[in-house]
Amino acid sequence: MKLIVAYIQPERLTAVKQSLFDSNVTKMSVTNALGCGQQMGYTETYRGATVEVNLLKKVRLELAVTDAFVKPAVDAIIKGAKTGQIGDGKIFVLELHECVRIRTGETGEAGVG
Amino acid sequence: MKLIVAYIQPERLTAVKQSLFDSNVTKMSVTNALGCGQQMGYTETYRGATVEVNLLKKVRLELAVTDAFVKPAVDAIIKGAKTGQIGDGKIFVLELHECVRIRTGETGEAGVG
Amino acid sequence: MKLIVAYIQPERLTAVKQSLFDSNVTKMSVTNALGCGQQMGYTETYRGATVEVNLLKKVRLELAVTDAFVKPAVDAIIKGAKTGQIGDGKIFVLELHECVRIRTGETGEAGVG
Amino acid sequence: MNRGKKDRSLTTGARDAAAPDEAARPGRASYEPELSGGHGKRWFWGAALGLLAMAAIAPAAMADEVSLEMFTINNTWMLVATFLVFMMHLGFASLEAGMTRAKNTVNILFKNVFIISIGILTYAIIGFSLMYPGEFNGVLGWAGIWLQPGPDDMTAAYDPGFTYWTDFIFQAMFAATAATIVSGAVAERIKLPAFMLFSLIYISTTYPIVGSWQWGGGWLDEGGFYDFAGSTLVHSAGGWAALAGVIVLGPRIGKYVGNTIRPIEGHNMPLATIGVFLLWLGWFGFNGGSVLSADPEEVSLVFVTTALAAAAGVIGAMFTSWTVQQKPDLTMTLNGSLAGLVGITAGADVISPFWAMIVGFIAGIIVVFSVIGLDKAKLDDPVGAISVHLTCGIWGTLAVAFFGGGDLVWQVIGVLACGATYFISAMVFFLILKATIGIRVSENEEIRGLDIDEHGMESYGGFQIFSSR
Amino acid sequence: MNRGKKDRSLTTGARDAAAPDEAARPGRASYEPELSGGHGKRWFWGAALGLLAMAAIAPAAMADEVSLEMFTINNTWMLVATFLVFMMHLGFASLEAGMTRAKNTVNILFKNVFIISIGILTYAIIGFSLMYPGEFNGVLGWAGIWLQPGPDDMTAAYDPGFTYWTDFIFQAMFAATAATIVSGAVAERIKLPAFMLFSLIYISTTYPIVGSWQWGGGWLDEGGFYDFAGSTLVHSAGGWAALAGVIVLGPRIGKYVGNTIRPIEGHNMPLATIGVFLLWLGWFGFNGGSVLSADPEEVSLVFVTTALAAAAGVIGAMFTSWTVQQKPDLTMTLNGSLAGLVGITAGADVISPFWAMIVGFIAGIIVVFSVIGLDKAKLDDPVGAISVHLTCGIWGTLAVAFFGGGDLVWQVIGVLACGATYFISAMVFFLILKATIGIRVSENEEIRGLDIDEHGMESYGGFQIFSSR
Amino acid sequence: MNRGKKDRSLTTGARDAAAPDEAARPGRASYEPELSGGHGKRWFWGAALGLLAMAAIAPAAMADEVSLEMFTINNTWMLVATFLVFMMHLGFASLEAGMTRAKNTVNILFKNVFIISIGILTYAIIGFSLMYPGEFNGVLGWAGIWLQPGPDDMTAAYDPGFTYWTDFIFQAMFAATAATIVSGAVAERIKLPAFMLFSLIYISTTYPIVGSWQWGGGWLDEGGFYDFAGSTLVHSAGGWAALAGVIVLGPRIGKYVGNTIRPIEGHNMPLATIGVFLLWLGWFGFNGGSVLSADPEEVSLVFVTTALAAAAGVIGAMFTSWTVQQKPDLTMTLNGSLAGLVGITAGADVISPFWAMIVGFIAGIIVVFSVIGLDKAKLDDPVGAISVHLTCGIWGTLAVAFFGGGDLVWQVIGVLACGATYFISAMVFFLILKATIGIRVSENEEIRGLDIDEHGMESYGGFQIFSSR
Ligand SMILES: Nc1ncnc2c1ncn2[C@@H]1O[C@H](COP(=O)(O)OP(=O)(O)O)[C@@H](O)[C@H]1O
Ligand SMILES: Nc1ncnc2c1ncn2[C@@H]1O[C@H](COP(=O)(O)OP(=O)(O)O)[C@@H](O)[C@H]1O
Ligand SMILES: Nc1ncnc2c1ncn2[C@@H]1O[C@H](COP(=O)(O)OP(=O)(O)O)[C@@H](O)[C@H]1O
Repeated sequence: MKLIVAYIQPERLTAVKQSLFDSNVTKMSVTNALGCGQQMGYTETYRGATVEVNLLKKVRLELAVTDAFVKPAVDAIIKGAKTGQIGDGKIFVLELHECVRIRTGETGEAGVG
Repeated sequence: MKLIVAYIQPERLTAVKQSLFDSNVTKMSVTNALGCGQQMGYTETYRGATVEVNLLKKVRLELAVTDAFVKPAVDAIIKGAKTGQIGDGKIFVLELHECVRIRTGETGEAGVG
Repeated sequence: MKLIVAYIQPERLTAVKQSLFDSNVTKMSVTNALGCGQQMGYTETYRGATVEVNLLKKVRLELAVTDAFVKPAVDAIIKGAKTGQIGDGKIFVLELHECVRIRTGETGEAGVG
Repeated sequence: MNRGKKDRSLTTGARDAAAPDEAARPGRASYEPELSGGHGKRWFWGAALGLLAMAAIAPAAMADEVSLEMFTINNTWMLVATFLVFMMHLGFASLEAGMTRAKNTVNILFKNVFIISIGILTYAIIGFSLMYPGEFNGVLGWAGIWLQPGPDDMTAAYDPGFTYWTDFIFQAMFAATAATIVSGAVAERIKLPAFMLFSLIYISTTYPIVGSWQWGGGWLDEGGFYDFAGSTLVHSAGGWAALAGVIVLGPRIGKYVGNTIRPIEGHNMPLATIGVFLLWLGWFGFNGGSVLSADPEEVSLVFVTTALAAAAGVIGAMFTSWTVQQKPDLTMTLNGSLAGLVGITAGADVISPFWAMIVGFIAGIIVVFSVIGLDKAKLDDPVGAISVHLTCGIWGTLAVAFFGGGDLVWQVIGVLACGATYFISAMVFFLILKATIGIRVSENEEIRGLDIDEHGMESYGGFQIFSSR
Repeated sequence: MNRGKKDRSLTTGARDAAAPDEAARPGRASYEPELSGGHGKRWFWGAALGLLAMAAIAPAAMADEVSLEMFTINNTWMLVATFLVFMMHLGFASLEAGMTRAKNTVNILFKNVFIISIGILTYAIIGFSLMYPGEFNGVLGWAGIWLQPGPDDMTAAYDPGFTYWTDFIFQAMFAATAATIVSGAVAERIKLPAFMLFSLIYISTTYPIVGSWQWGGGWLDEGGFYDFAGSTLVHSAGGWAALAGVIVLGPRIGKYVGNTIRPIEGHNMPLATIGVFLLWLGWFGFNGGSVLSADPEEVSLVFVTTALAAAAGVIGAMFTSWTVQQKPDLTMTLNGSLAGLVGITAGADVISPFWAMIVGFIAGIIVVFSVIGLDKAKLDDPVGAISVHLTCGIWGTLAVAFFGGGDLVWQVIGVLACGATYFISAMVFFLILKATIGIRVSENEEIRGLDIDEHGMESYGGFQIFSSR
Repeated sequence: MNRGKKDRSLTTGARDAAAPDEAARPGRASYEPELSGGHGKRWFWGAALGLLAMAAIAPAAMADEVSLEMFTINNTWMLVATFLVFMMHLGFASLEAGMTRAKNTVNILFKNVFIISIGILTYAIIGFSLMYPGEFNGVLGWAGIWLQPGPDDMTAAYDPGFTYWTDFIFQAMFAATAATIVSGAVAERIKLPAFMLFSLIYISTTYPIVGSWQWGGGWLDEGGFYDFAGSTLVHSAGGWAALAGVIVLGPRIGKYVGNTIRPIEGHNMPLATIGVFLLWLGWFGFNGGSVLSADPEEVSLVFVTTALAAAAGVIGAMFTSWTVQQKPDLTMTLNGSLAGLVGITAGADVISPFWAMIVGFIAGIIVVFSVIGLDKAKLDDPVGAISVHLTCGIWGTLAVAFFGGGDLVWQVIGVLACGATYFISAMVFFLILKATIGIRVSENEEIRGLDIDEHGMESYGGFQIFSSR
């Protein structure tokens, strides 16, 4: 099993969700994040002083998937998130040691799905 | 060492915290998340148009524990979070490579506690 | 590759970011978190009743780095975050299995940077 | 026709001549209790300071027939007071929304928008006729459905202080207040339709009928009860119903766990503060308009007593909460200003500024203990409506006897008679609703918030709201 | 000099004698249509209830020359009305900000602060002179640049109801309203400079010129059109321009995807509710001040009709949205109160309270269908400005004929003539701006929010705002 | 008794006859400077436009003894002005809360609720007596503890414009304003008890004593200083104390790092905007009420000058910030409207509308540079209170000499004498408090926010607020 963590542009979330659904990945968790990457930030001014903002709003996705689903899931995220512009985001894949469904106590691959 | 990530219903947080404390797991981090799982969403209507909401409010817990504490911690989370209804949540266990306490620089199991 | 997760005091974020930049780690993601650790909480009172608050505001950093950068990154975080007081925070290092840049599809170490 | 608001039977000689609403109101038994004791008390402060002062002051007497100019200014002031009382509804909406959780905000706002609207409409249809039936048996009267101005009702012949239309709209703004008070106390758990039906019934029957006993010239008024602007008639009307509602509904999930009280914090303190300031503002119209004319002395006195009581209420509640809770609680302090305002409402025109300050200060102390006491009794009132409007409403009504020359016996009779009627009728309505359509939302709905289930929307779309309660 | 606002050509006999603005306004052709049919309809409810009532009521007649006291009270009321209308601008700011997304809030607030300011300034420079040019050809007149009070213009010789300064400032508050209405409809996508230029031009030319046709005593007024406080002259002025803006701009990104409507939820319902309450408050001045004196009967009648229409609008919209959407939508209900208010604005002084309630109720129903209908037509109006101010503005103008004795033909002529002028001129201005400086922000800017790109700041610094749209 | 507010020694011939407060005020040396130069300047615009106009306008003269009707309308207007000024306190609360961080919001709201309350109470106890002592040596007088109305003080014999009670309550609302201004400048770092003590002392001693020099008929008034509604007496009173507080406290942690300014953004722009609109609203009462009667010409002129100055201030600040900062800054624009309002306050009744616009426009420009300049000097004023109330208060006071016929020498004397007294006394109070109970919260508390440590609660319970500063 793997845990996929992806940072994407907020406005691509709907598209990513759709393309994950199309790939039969229907379970995921989403968090609000701020990202600092290759994408340049912008400058705010407030009452005459300027402030550099380089933490931009991103969405963080977390998906636990069985190994078979890693490739489809990554591809689906790319499909939904890619615009070709800097700031499109990153995907990280981690080894997932165990997974438990709280309601039933099922573990392992049964817990993921 | 392991890193436990758990998604639970927000209103169960107090109970989960309590049962973790009872199991001597007193360190944790909590984040706000939105989850999309087996649980059905709901429909909002706004000014005559409807919108399907399937990202539901969840709480994300992150706990770094020594291997000995994995089982007690997982059990405690289940104890606090389980209601038997869909949406109760999931627990993910990841391998934790290293842990550092910033204040003292302690690493490994000493850092976790 | 490793995924570094760090919890720090919110007001240290600017300093941590600066010291990471100084160490040539310029990519990171930041999330809002609540932490429960060694640091004591505080008591709120509301309309005559008291409530113990032990989830304190923290900032969660997530950095994917190549193995060579783990040490510099951890040191930089410590440099920026350490005040010597309880609550300074923790750093967790996880094994990172894969990394993909969405825009280009680059993977592995190329994707991280 | 001789309906019209608020026969004032408790005025000092000083203002008798000037008060046009008194002199010119036809068909009113002119009952003037000898206020010897009261007088002494009332001017005590002045005497203490070596002043005999005001008792001797009398502005140029107004004739029964006021000039068109005077009628116009009186009427204009009454309309200003009307829009000030209208603003109180935004005050209530803001305060209630601010002191509850974000997940129930749409519901609360909706209820407040609904109440002011249905309040005005039902008052036009039946309320005004029930409350000001003209000559009646003193207990229950009826002037007919919908508004019915008579031939002279737009002139000073109706009342030297206002036209028939003004009379109605000013009173209509009051009527809705009673139900709004309930709204805060039962918030976060009552079913929307149940609340809507309750308000509809309560403000179109109980409120105007009890109101007629005093302001309509009924038996309480005849007896000697005094309630200038409604500590009992308006505020306790809401407070008693709130109490009934809270008892029938039970507390919010998670408020009382075993024997500990787990505070459920309001989500928006600026909103709550805006609410309180607007209520205070509105009270200048609520009390100031209850003079029923623009009489310079009386209206300005009412402004002073109102402001001093509110200010002293803030200070009283602040010190009390600082002492009891260790820290000065903003919400208690906000309640303190409302407590002072409710406290002075019954006697704003007959209590001197100095004693008004004392009345407000005591109200500020009372309200803090009342909030804590109700919590101890596991009566869950998210916004403190019962403490502010009922507890301090009673205090204010009695204070007229202590500091304003009222008759203590009649003040107690008034409190009890009105209170019993309000409470019992509210209880009956709530219990009937509980037995029929149900009054409490499901546990799931309560946890998720009423906004989503009752209205299908969120109050702060896009904001991250983190709540584990 | 005989400029001055709003010649009223539609008054009942009852009020003729009392209305000082009528009698004392010099240089006005005194056109009094025989309102036989209208009269019948207007008092129908009264008759139905067995009352002949008010038509016979007449307060003591005011002479051409009012007393200094009466002049002072009239003027004071007009200034009170002025600050109430001023408050409407905060109402609009709050409502618009609340019903759009957090990322565009600074922009919306900025626009509203700008509009009230530029509105007052341009009205001083040219607007007042264009709108109230005195004797003119009935289509286009001009009294000269900047304010020009004449020798007697601070006394009742100017107008028994107000001084020249009062006249100007009351009217100036109205003028800015028209542009503010547009602001909400074009929100979240229009370029700031384009919007600023548009408002500047529109409120300094189109608005006052069309206004002069009626309130300046021009051809519409001469003909027999009736628009008491501006359902057409103010509200539809904003509504038509909003429609033009929405057409030229197109919908916000993500609102219409294929054939589905994806609601873009407002970010702050308490703010929207505050806005609506403040607008309702302001309307007491908007309509009440349009009486142009403190005449007790007329102002109090206007308060009653205004409040009943608003209340009924809430109930109408509530039921409609509950039926159509299954759940009672707060924003629709809020729009309902505004719909009722816009609906009664044209006839607040000539429609009886009962029919005012009906007019408001119907407006509340209409507004819900209008919002849904515009969405179906892919006309994206984030706050419902077009539905409230244009749709209900038309309804209100026609309602004067149905329930207030107005001449249907002239009401239709007024709606069409003004509407065509407003719409075409707004369209032309928007198209010119589009062709020159551009009116729509870039896609990137729209997604990130106008606050950052146009103003370099955020509205809720420090808050986590999560939005994937 | 001849206390009473604001002897006006600077009026044009035009209004002399009409201003009842002038003519009927007993025991006042009637000092009427020859305003030849001023006159010329004041009417310059008029002349430029070919108008001789207003100087010749005179409403029907009011006798010393006004009619009861006139007294009633005057008094009613003063009470309306009173509640408008009351609203300014909500305005300040909202503005200050909106322009600071969420973690200090409860503290700010609390301070504002406290200030209005303690302001009214101390003004009743000693302030009114210090400020309007009647006949006195011109520097320090005292009319006795608590309110002491004399036998005729509720009639026109006291003042043709208002009763004693009205006089007090209107003035009391002003008094609290001065301390509220300080509140914003010292926000986010001052200890609650220190601030509370400071306000208490400052508004019960310094403010009324300096006030007596001018409005109490003291030496400044005798000399020839002119400050209509308090650019110096109220606004700079707050501004100087704010400056002293900011100097003694030092900047917030993280605001100035080395030589760079790190802006600390306000957390709620809608709240800040609500605040500014409410302040603007309140100013109609602040300036309009300072006429001290409902005199149609003067009050309406004041409405016009006030509105034009505020509007021009917005435009001035907008252009300036757009030029200097590249982008139009909402908070600067909001400050601009306040700047215009403070700027016109000293001369709202003697500066013509055209020049009022110019005064406001310049104030709007000044305020932006003042904010930036103070930041450069590392004087950390989170809300811009010093720039708005002190810088523009001075500008406004001087503007009376430039555009309103005031005597420049005396205007400068007034600014300096009052300024020195305000600043030195505030400095002394702050330094004593610093040396005794301490005035600055601990670093930990400042970082975590004052809400938790001083009040034990949060302003937005449940909201995710992300802040790394
Ligand atoms: N090494 C990293 N560690 C953690 N987060 C990262 C890393 N690289 C990128 N991110 C996240 O991904 C987001 C997009 O990164 P960016 O560099 O703009 O992507 P790209 O270079 O592919 O266009 C960033 O804002 C950040 O949140
Ligand atoms: N595979 C997964 N990857 C990431 N998060 C998940 C996954 N499965 C579940 N979750 C999280 O857990 C929450 C509860 O999931 P749900 O399917 O309703 O649980 P259950 O099926 O055990 O009742 C989801 O809302 C989501 O946040
Ligand atoms: N074992 C852990 N698992 C998850 N998060 C932790 C753990 N230990 C600490 N944290 C996070 O780090 C923050 C700081 O912890 P704290 O115990 O106060 O640090 P220290 O003991 O080094 O002073 C906590 O608030 C929490 O968010």
